[in-house]
Amino acid sequence: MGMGVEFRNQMAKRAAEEIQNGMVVNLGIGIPSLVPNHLAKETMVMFHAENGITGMGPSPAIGDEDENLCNAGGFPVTLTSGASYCDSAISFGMIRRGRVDITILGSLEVSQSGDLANWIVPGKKVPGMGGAMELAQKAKKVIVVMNHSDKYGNPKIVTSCTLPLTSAGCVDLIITELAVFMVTEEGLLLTELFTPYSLENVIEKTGCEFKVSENVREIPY
Amino acid sequence: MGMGVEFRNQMAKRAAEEIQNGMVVNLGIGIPSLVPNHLAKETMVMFHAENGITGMGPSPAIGDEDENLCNAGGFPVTLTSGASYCDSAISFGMIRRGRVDITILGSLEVSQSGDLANWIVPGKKVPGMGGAMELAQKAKKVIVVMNHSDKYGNPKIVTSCTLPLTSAGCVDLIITELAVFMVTEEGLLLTELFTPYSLENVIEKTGCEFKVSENVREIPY
Amino acid sequence: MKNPFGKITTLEAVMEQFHDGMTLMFGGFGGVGSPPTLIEGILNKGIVDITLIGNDTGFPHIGIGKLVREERAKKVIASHIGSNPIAGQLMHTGKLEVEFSPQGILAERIRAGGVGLAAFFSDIGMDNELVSKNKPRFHLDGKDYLIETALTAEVAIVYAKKADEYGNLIYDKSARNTNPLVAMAGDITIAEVEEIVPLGSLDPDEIITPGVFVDFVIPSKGVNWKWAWE
Amino acid sequence: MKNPFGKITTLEAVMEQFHDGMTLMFGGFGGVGSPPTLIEGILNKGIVDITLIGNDTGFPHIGIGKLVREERAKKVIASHIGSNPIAGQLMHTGKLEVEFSPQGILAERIRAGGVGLAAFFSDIGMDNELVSKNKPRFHLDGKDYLIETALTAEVAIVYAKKADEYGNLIYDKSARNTNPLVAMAGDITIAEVEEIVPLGSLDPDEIITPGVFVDFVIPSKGVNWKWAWE
Repeated sequence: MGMGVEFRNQMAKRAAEEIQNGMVVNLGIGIPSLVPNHLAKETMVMFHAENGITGMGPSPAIGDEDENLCNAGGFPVTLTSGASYCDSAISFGMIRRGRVDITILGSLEVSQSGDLANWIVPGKKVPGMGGAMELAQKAKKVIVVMNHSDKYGNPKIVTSCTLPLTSAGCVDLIITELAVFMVTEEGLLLTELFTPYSLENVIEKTGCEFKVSENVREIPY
Repeated sequence: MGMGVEFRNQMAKRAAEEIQNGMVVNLGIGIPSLVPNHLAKETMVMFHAENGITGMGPSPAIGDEDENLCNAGGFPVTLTSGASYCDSAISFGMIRRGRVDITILGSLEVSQSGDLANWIVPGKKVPGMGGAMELAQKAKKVIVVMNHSDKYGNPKIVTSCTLPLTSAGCVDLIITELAVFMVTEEGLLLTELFTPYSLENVIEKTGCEFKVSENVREIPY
Repeated sequence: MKNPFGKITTLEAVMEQFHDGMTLMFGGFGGVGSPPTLIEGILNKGIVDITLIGNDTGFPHIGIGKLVREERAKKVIASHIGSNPIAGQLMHTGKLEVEFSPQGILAERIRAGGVGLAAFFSDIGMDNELVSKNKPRFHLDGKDYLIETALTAEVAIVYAKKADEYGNLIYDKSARNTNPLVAMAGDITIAEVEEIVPLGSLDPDEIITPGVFVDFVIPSKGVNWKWAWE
Repeated sequence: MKNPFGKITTLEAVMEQFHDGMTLMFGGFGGVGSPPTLIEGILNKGIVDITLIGNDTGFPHIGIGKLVREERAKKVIASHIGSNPIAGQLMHTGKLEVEFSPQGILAERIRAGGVGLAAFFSDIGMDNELVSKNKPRFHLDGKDYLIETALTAEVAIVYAKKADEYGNLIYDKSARNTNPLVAMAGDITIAEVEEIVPLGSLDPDEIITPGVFVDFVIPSKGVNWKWAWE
């Protein structure tokens, strides 16, 4: 999308704040894959991959790839200490049993009630849901990290999703390059602003109403 | 039951004839456990235990028992070459998927249509079915090895079982100390006699009608 | 030993997880692979009215049979109680409710609970009243099936050969049996292990139960019963 | 190498198991862990109208994607076809029927087939038309579930690191993925392996797929595709 690396890193850094010691975390492709770079070294996290890895580490150096050690996208990874392999059924068993603490993923749209639409563009792209539905429905916390607007400048945070849903009411937290929103019973609550963006900037680019926290945290770029 | 060792061995030997090279075989307790003694050395068989062993070998010598290597009854066993462990769910997966070729088990009663009643004596003994139902329903071939009569002299092969069924119509072959019966669409067919027992002896001690093969094989004690 | 995930603890510390009236799932098959130290701890704590879920009731002095013998269970869900005559006596005198499930179906019910599935179809014991009583049926592709429901428990206790600091488990021989299934089915899972090893000591390909499913690890004091065959 | 169970064979010999119109299940996830030699053999044999069952359709030149690219499949049951644009094109032009199943549910459907269960309850994708369409529902304990049916296939092909002479399998790292599930779900299961070792060479505790589920073992000629990341 041509989004600058500083935006991507800011969003990933904010998402990393949600991760506590000992958590099991599943990362989607794109910006979420930058999250590990922003974790404190002493934080012990087990990164989970749907194909059956618990304890993924960083990408290997070029030339050190192992064709039999890849993430769910088919790209080479490494392991951290304490990692294990399992079959895909057990890997999703972890998800459905509620043992995955956080999933951080991208999205095409998110609604004010936390509906997630990130898997299909009818008539254009029908790639299949992969593991997105299980993660969206069953991870303990669902964090969406995405651009505030699509490539045409249309808001991706909307009153009601226009695209088919991956899962309804599943999103807990939305992080964009402009702001951070919590999904609450009463709709979206803006809790943080990435300055120099202002509340007015966010209102202008958001496709739905939202409340604003009494204490908005400002995070400078 | 005070049945002599020669009878027990004769029945086990006959049951062993059913086992072909490469088969997966589950043995019940009692007489079935004698079957391996009667297999040709060159026959490669994988003995299956419900608790998760494929490839059980003979009992260990006294003093060589391993408390973590036991059969489904909790008694020590050994392994053969090529053995493997699995959890109990996969062990029963083998049974339900039809990968267990033969189960050889004892019974309280068998009916002329192959109904098996081997797990419960109402008001007296209700130990639970264990894995008997799965084995009876799903093993490719079910062989019952049992005394022809109970300890009161009553026939155990009957028109219709008086005890609660383990599984209906599941038995393929009945081996007693007197004779061998195939369960066919038309009822029981006596195919073999353990001489010196005669057909008259068998008729007298059997609680249902049965047909007699045109070529009864006589197996001497 | 380091403890970066805070999972390595003591028998004394995990005892707070056990309380009267709880559901307790246990690994093991005929006593083999049941956690002796945890069972002794539960026995000593004196808790009662337990609903026990596991393959069988062991022997009176072996495995979970000890809790049954001391009348700590109000109900047991198992495939077999034959090796523990006390269980049978308690059942007949109405002191113990017993729900029988065919062995492989029980294993699958525990696994289903462990992997977050609610129920599955079974054709085992369709015609048997004890198995089929009160179970809904479903007709699919010309055949009837029983609906067998998943089982979970407030606490699951398992016995393993080794755990690392994350609670990754490997089992010893046929003592594996129901343990990997039970380990997934506990809301809280406690593993009693023969040996605790540093993170990274276990081959990732050999780990049977990922530590994801394990909340606490305690060292075993070893088997404290004489086996039936001894 | 001895062959006491007659399971060790050649690519040429197992090719008789593949025929037009068959159901074929394959192990692998994004091409990783899919059996290259068997896929090449099937491609060369020229069979058509295959119903493919597996996690995804690989990439056009990687894994099962090769068969899809050559239009050998009439139907595919998968969770994802996004990495193989040809699959999407064939779907849109009506040349390929695609049944999508959520990834973990697909894995469970394959496992259910593999362990002889007919169906299970799922609450994944209840409100999604693509997932829930035409599936029966069942109300249990106050909640609705979809009935997800088991999957089996005439032939299942898997990729493993080592097999012994009985067909016991161990896998390599994340190339395990769906392979142990697929190995159970074939009416006939063929394992392509990097190495065949004598009976007794594998530690019984480390075997992932017991040879009970494996009918034939053939040696792999090695991966014959360039990875997407290369």
